[in-house]
Amino acid sequence: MIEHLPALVIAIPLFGAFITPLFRKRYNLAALWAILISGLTLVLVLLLEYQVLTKGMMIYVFGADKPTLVLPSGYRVPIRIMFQVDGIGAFMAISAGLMSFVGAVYSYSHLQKETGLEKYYTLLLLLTAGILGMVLTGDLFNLFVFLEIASIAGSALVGFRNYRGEASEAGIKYLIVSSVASLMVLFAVGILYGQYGHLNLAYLSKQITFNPLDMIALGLLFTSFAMKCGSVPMHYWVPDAYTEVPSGINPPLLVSTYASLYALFRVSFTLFGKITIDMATVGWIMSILGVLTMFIGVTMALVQKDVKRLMSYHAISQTGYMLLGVGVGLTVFHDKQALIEFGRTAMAGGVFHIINHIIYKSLLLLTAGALFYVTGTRNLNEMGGLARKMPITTISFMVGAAAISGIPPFNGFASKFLIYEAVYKLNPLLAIFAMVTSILTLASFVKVFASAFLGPPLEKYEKVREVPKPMIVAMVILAALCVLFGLFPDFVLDKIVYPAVDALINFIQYQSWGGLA
Amino acid sequence: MTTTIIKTTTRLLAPLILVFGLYIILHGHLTPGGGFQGGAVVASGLALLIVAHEHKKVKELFERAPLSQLESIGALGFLGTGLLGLAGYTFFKNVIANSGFLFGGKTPIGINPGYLNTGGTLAYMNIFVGMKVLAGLTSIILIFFLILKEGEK
Amino acid sequence: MNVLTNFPFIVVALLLAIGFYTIGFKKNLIKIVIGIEIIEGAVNLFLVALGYVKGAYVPIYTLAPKEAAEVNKMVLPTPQALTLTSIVIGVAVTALMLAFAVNIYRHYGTLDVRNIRRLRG
Amino acid sequence: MRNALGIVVFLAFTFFLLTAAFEIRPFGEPVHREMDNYFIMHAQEEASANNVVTSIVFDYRGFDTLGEATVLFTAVAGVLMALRSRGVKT
Repeated sequence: MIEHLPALVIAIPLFGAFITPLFRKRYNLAALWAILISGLTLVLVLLLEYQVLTKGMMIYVFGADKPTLVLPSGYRVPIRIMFQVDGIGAFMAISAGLMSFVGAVYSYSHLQKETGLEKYYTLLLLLTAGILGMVLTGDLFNLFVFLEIASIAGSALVGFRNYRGEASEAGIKYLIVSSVASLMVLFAVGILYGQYGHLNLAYLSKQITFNPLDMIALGLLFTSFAMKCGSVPMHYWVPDAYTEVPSGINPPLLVSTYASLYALFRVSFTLFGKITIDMATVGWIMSILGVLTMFIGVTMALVQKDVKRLMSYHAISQTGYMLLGVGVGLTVFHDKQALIEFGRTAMAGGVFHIINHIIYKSLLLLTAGALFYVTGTRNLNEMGGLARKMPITTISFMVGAAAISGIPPFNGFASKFLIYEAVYKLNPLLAIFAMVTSILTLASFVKVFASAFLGPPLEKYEKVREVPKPMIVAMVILAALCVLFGLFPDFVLDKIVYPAVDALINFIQYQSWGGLA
Repeated sequence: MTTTIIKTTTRLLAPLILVFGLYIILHGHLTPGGGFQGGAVVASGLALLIVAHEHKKVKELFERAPLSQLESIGALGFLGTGLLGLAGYTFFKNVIANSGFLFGGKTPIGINPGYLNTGGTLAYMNIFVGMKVLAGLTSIILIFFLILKEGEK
Repeated sequence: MNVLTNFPFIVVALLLAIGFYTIGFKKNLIKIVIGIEIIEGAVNLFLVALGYVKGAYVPIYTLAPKEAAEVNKMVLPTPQALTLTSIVIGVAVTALMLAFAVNIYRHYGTLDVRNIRRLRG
Repeated sequence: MRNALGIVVFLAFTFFLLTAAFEIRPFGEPVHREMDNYFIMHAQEEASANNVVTSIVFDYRGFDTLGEATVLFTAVAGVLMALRSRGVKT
């Protein structure tokens, strides 16, 4: 059964999602079902990661006689869809499984007052399945299909509160951006198919040459995935979507954004590896984009009054760190010496920052949801003095805020430090920008903490009590992970981050797996 | 939209459209078409029925219709047919083809008149997907219709 | 140059340009949705056009003409399958966008994007 | 100002697309057809279907079709959720 793991990772959440509408008005049952299914998915994903780490890359060919039979007898090209799970794919899959579990647990009590919850949990599971499909697949058209699943489910969830006009507005904005992006992806896939007659990622990456059409395809894919992961200048949908979505969906929605970032890395390192290994320009573009993203995001965040909106702008700015870290690695991709010296470290920082950011930003957004749950407002000026009433939420928020500002010993520090160190060796200016951003982030979160939790207790919040248990459990899990990842960064780096980075760097290995000639 | 002309035309055309849709679904592995196309044809027939009747009557007709269940069953059936392949082969392996089971007949190689009892899992998947698509598209059309009528009131 | 031979691809490029113009410069939400539909149609046309082979037949063996069974006498089937998938996805996206548009119209009473921007800054 | 910038970007993009249309291989003369030939040759034997397109949709690329069916399922769930009558329990 273990060789069917990649297929089951997709099949289980889909099965759960197809069952969920049958619960109709029994919302609690639907919620428990979603928690069960997402928990099962998490277990399967962890097993998958274990398999990948111990046995190397996993191949799963859909519809073949054996899961690893890439080439049918006597044929020299792959013809079926296949999953090709390597270090970075499994790494992203863990984030997706973990966050959808946390989101389902949190939603159990966060949404007691709403209706239509069976659809909500259906979409939550579908979003998970979409992300998992995106990060595991080794076929370009399949990537497009799962990208669409993730973005449709995500935008439907953004518009969940249909009694608020803003929610529908944010939903349609997200849907327009993501459908334009995915149509451009499809167009690029069409160009590549027209040229080489294939859709398999590994096979195509061997065929690609330095001709104008391939460059156009690279441009289209790069732009659309950069658009989908919320990089400047197409970042404006991020704050709207993150603000309006129910807080329980924030963790999986964050992962779906970073699944696009994964696709961006996959495209620039693996699919176009033969081009980018000779051309530092792509790496420079990615790094500069990263610096701009982090700086613009943080400056926009400083002026926000709405607590979730402020955090969403920080999400944009943190995406910049990942782009910068991995971009530096891509810049020195052609230079073996520099790659070993600092490129690999920079990429490890960027990739490590993905999971760190997913954890602490989810934690922060969940605490914002908890604040909204008890106060009914997201405006910072109307809150105050909540620290005494909600001790666990307060501590969770402090952990998250410390982690995002890069204060030791939390996980944000570990990855940011790697990025500073490595980026400094490429170009000191970029590193200085990154540090300034970090300081501004700290300032902004001190403001939030002071206005929401400190100050005199307000009269209207006399009766406020700590949020229900499931929400606390979700927040405590994430806070514990923040601390653990911060205390033992070397363990995490060695076990899951460096394998992921090496999977990106050794694209030759990706190409030649499974007997592809 | 509920004039006599439309009502009479619908009465004549709707059964034909529905039967044609079912034909396309069933013969998906032999002729152009398949589950998606046939399901869309059936859904358009149902859409005609929806448009040609008054709001109240449509509500009566479709209130009880188990559209969401039908959709779930179609999706689960599709997934289940794919999972059959896990018994010895892989996900989405066509295990029923050439097995002698229903739809498991052998196809003669080359040009032939087409035999319905072939196709293996393809035929089953066509049926399940057809079910799913007709239920899904009909429920989309229905909810937009009901919203529209409520807006007019 | 090969304007005549590549005519379908040029049509695709122009349709894409029209779609992007509609999305970028029109202010009505329904028109923006139509723009996305145009892009969708253009991409589908592109995929189908990639599969065409001069003088070839439909890739279906039922009662096909004799010549169709010869080597390279059928059009490429993969792009047709991809187009089918992409059409269904397009329908799904449009339905959801229109549902959001209905909600927006209910709340703001307008579909003009200049008047519904409550989420700013 | 904003509009002018938009028009410049739009024209550049159109030029980009037209370049692609001119650069691509001639219409109707595919170069690489190994994968498609495999489907045409083996569909009757492996999938036992006369319709090659259906055999691709449900067999060779059946997993894509599962995704596609899921997209439709997602959209239906999303539409029904967005247009549900009451948002909050009273």
